Amino acid sequence: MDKMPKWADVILIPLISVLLALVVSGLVVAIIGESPWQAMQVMVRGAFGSAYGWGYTLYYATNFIFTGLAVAVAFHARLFNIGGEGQAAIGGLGVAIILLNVAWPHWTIALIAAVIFSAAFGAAWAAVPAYLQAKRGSHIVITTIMFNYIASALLVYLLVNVFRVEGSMAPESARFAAETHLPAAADFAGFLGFGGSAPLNFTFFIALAACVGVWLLIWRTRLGYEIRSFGHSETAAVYAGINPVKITMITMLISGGLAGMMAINVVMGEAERLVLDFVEGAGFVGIAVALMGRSHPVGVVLAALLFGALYQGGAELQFEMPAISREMVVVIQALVILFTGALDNMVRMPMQAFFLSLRRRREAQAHNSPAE
Amino acid sequence: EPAIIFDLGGKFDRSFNEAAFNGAELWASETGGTYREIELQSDAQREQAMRRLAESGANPIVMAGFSQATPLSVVAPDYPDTTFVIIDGVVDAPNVRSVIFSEHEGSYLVGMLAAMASETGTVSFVGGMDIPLISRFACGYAQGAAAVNPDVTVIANMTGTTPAAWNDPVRGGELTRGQIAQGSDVVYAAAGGTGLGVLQVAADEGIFSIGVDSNQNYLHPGSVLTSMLKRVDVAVYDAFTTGPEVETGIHVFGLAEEGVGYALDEFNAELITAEMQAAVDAARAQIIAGEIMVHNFTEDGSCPVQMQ
Amino acid sequence: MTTSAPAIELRGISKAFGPVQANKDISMSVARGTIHGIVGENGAGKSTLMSILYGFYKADRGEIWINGKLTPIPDSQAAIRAGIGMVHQHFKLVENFTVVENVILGAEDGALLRPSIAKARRLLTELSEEYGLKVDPDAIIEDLSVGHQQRVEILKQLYRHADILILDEPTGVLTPAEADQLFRILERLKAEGKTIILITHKLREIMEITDTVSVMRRGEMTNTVRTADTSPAELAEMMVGRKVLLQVDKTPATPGDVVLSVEDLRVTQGGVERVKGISFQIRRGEILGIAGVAGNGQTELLEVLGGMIAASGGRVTLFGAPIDIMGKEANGQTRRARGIGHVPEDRQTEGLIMPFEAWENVAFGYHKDARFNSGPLMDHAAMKADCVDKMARYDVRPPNPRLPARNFSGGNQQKIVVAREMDRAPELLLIGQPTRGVDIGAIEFIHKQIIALRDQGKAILLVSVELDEIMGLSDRIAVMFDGHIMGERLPDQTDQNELGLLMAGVTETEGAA
Amino acid sequence: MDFLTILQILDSSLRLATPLLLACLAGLYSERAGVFDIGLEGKILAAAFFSAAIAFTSGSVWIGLLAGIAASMALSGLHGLASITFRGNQLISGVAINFLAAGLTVVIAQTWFQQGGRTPQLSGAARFDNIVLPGAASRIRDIAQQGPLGQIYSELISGHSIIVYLALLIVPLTWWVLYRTRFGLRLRAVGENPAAVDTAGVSVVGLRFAAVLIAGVLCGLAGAYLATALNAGFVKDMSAGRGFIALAALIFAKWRPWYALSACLLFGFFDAVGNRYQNIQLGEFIVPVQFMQALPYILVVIVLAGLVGKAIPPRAGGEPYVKER
Ligand SMILES: Nc1ncnc2c1ncn2[C@@H]1O[C@H](COP(=O)(O)OP(=O)(O)OP(=O)(O)O)[C@@H](O)[C@H]1O
Ligand SMILES: Nc1ncnc2c1ncn2[C@@H]1O[C@H](COP(=O)(O)OP(=O)(O)OP(=O)(O)O)[C@@H](O)[C@H]1O
Ligand SMILES: [Mg+2]
Ligand SMILES: [Mg+2]
Repeated sequence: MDKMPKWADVILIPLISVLLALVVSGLVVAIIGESPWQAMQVMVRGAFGSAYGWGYTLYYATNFIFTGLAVAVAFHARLFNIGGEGQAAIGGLGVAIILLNVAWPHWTIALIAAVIFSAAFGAAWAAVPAYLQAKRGSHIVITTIMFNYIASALLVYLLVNVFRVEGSMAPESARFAAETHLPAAADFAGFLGFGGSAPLNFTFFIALAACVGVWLLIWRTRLGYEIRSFGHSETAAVYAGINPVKITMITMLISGGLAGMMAINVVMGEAERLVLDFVEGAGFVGIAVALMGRSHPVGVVLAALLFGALYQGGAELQFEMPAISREMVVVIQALVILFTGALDNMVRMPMQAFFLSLRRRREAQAHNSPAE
Repeated sequence: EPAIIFDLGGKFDRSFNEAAFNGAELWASETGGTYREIELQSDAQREQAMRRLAESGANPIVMAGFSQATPLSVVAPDYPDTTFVIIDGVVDAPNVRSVIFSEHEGSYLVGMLAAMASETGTVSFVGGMDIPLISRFACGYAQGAAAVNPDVTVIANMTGTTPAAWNDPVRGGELTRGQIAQGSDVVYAAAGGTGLGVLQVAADEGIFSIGVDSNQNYLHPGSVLTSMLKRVDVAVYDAFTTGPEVETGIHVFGLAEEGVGYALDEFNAELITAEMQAAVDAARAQIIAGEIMVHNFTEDGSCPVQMQ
Repeated sequence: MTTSAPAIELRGISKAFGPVQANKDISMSVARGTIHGIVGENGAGKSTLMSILYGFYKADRGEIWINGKLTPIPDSQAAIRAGIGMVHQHFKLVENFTVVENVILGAEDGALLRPSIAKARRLLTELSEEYGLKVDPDAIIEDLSVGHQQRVEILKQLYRHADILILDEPTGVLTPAEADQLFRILERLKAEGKTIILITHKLREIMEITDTVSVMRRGEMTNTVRTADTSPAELAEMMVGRKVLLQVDKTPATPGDVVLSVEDLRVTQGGVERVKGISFQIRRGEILGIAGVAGNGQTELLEVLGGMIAASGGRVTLFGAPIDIMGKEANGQTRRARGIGHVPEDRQTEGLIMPFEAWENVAFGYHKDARFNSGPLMDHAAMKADCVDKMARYDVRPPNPRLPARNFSGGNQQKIVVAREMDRAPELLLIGQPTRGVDIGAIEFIHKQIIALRDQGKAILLVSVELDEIMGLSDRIAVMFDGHIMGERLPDQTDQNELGLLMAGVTETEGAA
Repeated sequence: MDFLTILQILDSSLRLATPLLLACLAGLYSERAGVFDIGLEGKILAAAFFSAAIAFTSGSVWIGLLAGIAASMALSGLHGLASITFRGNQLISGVAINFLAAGLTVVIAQTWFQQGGRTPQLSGAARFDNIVLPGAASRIRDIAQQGPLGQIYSELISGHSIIVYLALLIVPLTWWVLYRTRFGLRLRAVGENPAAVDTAGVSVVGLRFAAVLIAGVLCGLAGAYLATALNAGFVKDMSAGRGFIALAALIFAKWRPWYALSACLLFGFFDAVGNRYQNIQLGEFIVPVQFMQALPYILVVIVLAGLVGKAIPPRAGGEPYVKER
């Protein structure tokens, strides 16, 4: 028998881990002399207290859904894609290229093009590390980190030397044409109170669609079956006639594509131009989101929502309680990764012991009662 | 309630943002009022910061830094009842006040001082991000130096091409070392936080340096020759004092408006001789009177004085 | 000295791994200067018990007495201090270190290496002269043969002055000749007064070299007897708890057309040629058994035929039509499409995905079949139905399709694999180590299934290291050694001795000479 | 380009290579023992902050140095706890540590100094001075007057902070420890086959913790050097990817100490050239500074691809040690 019921594994343990992360974060806040309780209130109110807050929370969550799915898909094939940051940046490049160079008649068509280009560019950026992993066994964690830095240098170069508008001082591209602007929350959900200021935009629905797509892919298709098989045991996959090179490549292309699509939300949906550093660490947040969400789309959505709220709440925190830096969000993120990822066993081992002893007791009772 | 957004580098950069901060603090201590502030941590946050303040009802909202211009041009129309003040940038909207400084004029004065203090006949400049705004500093500086010594050599280096260049003291220091090797004995830093590295190396190597934006003379007494003052503090103070009714449109602060100048205090009193002071003050008067025309780099993207 | 306390005495040792009780209240005592054997089925708890004695695991309960003194052994350091040395089933050598470095590791004389290395070098020369354990002190471990690596393991223990030597299945990877050499060394050590515990599955070895023998069954120590007073049959009965019939009922084969033909097959893996040009044929209604010590190319042979790895040369045909063994088509799915079933040697890392539930595993490798798919998506209902059906017919217990594979016992895991691979009545079945780690009941069941498939007129290639199994099931026996087929025999015209010689690479002519 | 400029670039290469070298050697100890460490970056950052903060408050750079080392070791301990004690994923633990350091340093700095997540400028005894070797000139203007040998001596060899000389000394020391001592033998063995070490009666956990803590000390030196010698104070994210460049150098060096020195000097040189020139004219081509910045990363990918000599990491690297059944 398993040492633990399944629900404990997929719900209880992540919950305890997140709780631990929050408690330690609270301790940090207390140590720097602020009230964790008040900080929590500010964050919750800031994230969910108004349509404005929701607008930002869901906007950030959209980013994290994409990057979280990207990490999750790769996790299923036991590939650790730390390259979401670079893949998203290059995805943004794809969006900018296609939106700046073609006169799009309507945003719907432009959006389709942006989806294709962002995904293709993100996938292309993942392709080299994937190929090196599959064919040459070069550790994908290291190569994707290296590719993050290369992407960042490339983007700076292009923004400064190619995209920068004549006469402008800022390293950013020209604005995209008005026809390509995506409907914002105010346009499609104004009745919920969203004003013009909320950056939440149509991309949110694409993110949700991506979740459904990933769920179908991983749990319903032959490809997903092969990805999961490969992730659990490479030798077994080979035995079953699954080609490891092919699976590694395809999985990383999908992963990179998903990360690249994050750029739609920021570059096309919000900034409406390509700006420097627009990814803002979302690629890394994806790691925390995937770990916390146990690599399942539903978990990813929930975790992305939590991190969206943390990011928006964190911005409010900095505003309302200037003594707490916005970097507190990074601390919380680090602790979530630490507890749900690296210190998983710290939570798991006592839980397993607990459920084991519970079962022993139940078995002992079952043993004794008929004798009575 | 007024509000201010500081650019990357933060309000304690001892330079540009700190000047803005000082203006806000001066207003607060004089009136006892409170103001809201946001220190930007990344480029991508600009819009959210502006919207956040506008949503919360702050008015006027002052923002420091040319990088705010593009996002502000998007945000300003969404909040027609809020007055925005942008320093170092121009945004064409009815509710925006754009404050521009004639940095070339102030730089001209410190360029003169540099050339007068130099023994080697070579002076240098370290800029932050390579943008026309900073070239305006460099060009004014070179013109001032050339006015004192027509044979002067001016070496100019930019730290980088992205906003990270405002906060890279190590690189600033390295550039300074290189300039010293080429003979420079006065270095002018117009580079935000990067300038701290420039001033440090200048002090270590025993040459003069010139600070920027705020008065930086106190940082290394005896080494900092002077500072090119840019009265961002005044611009902020004015906006805060006048409130939402502050006049919109483009406002240029030059020598005449006391928007730029050079710093003289107890830390550099011994470095600036009476003779130097007299020469500079005369030039100042001539510029205000229009007798000396200091060329503004941003007008045509070129500089009459050759720099290396 | 004869009346002195036993070298080792275990009292009431118990150890559980989660729900598995690996050792139950075990007591045992071994006299100084003797060789003590331990036998028992796979999973009986032998390795666990020895690991406890060596401080690798901590017992839940029980005491260890060494030379009449209560000696707690919380870690291997304590075991080493108590004079215990262990040669593990899997060697514990640092592959890219030299022999000397491996020998001194953990037993260095001081903080600096130079004196230790010099001393070790001297000692190694002495020891190798004394015991005939010749090994080059500066050789890198990965360049040594398995037999030599084992010598390094033993040298390690001698360098540490171990008085008590534990050997866990030392002969599993050795040729009979190497095993003989090892036993001569053990005899010498015993003559010097060292105490030896030997774990082995080979009853012949027990009879040949041990003084006393203990039998373990399901975590318990059921018997300890003097070797001279027992027999292999009696030991086997004690091991499994009932009389064992090692013979399988089967009718003589009636071979038909050639199904599989292999010509001059060569396989190179990691730069080493593992299969060196072998040829054979299998006909309908015939079982070809491949015997041999593990690591002589059988694994690669199976993997090439199963499409897991590519060959480097040769020709393979199925019903006369060539099979691509080197190019793009060389993979498990094309093989299955051609009617080849494959029960892999290692069910846990190859045949099953352990965290997958049974119903998902039942489609493994066949997941692209039309019956498991509807349109672009997989048909989970069909997969589950198929699983329920197979579980019933192959007696998988518990018959719960939602249970993850890892939660079935070894025998039932194997039944799931066998059900999947045999149920489609493949024209050719490749089957490796079909009963490794499987209990007697399941062995009988699986053997019957294999015979039944043969009787349907299918061809079967059986690879096993168990000679009994090979002898019992095969219609023809081929013996592999060092990538070659040393010869073919009919089971009723050969015996274990002859096969053993072939397995050691001794050909007929040499054997006769 | 004149001789003095070349010397200055080499001099600057050495200074910029020092934090890389220290972090690279830190990674070397950790990874040779089988514990992957992508948390070098975070440890450098934490050490940089605490050394600057304590140096400022205490006024002594030496106390600051100790504080930096302590901070870095605390993170090492966390890495050890996660990846050795609780057998967690070493890569994830490293990622978490990087974020933890990036966040905590700014949060604490903001509360402590209220200067937007930086420490005040350090000066005087709160900063490492450059050591001027006997007979060497210290100022560039004086050096320019000297002959070529004098320039090499004064510019390149003299005038570095003590940590630069210390880092250079640690290279042969590491080589000696690794290949000539019992500890080194065990360290290398535990990175290749922990089971062998375990059965030899040596504690795998103990060895790995020792390695990870040594890495902590070295990263502490790297961070303290960054904040109190190369710079004069802490600024947000001042490690600026150096931990990853060090990791890159480690792979480039194939986990060997002398190679590590060469790799770090090379990467330091790229950095120095990139600092000095925005664009580099190479004949017809203009090499943009961004290319120079990306060059170390590109080189590592090339090495990992096996295009120039395959880099084989310690075999047990990245895997937590679980006793086999
Ligand atoms: N580390 C472990 N964790 C969980 N279970 C274990 C572990 N080691 C052994 N077991 C279980 O304990 C039991 C006894 O295993 P052990 O390895 O001692 O058997 P053995 O007699 O040596 O078998 P074999 O002949 O196959 O080597 C088995 O059921 C095994 O699955
Ligand atoms: N790793 C594990 N996790 C959970 N349960 C396990 C694990 N290993 C074994 N079990 C359970 O423990 C029981 C005993 O397993 P074991 O492999 O020792 O069986 P066995 O008695 O040797 O049976 P068989 O002869 O069929 O191999 C099995 O019923 C199995 O469900
Ligand atoms: Mg065993
Ligand atoms: Mg079993």
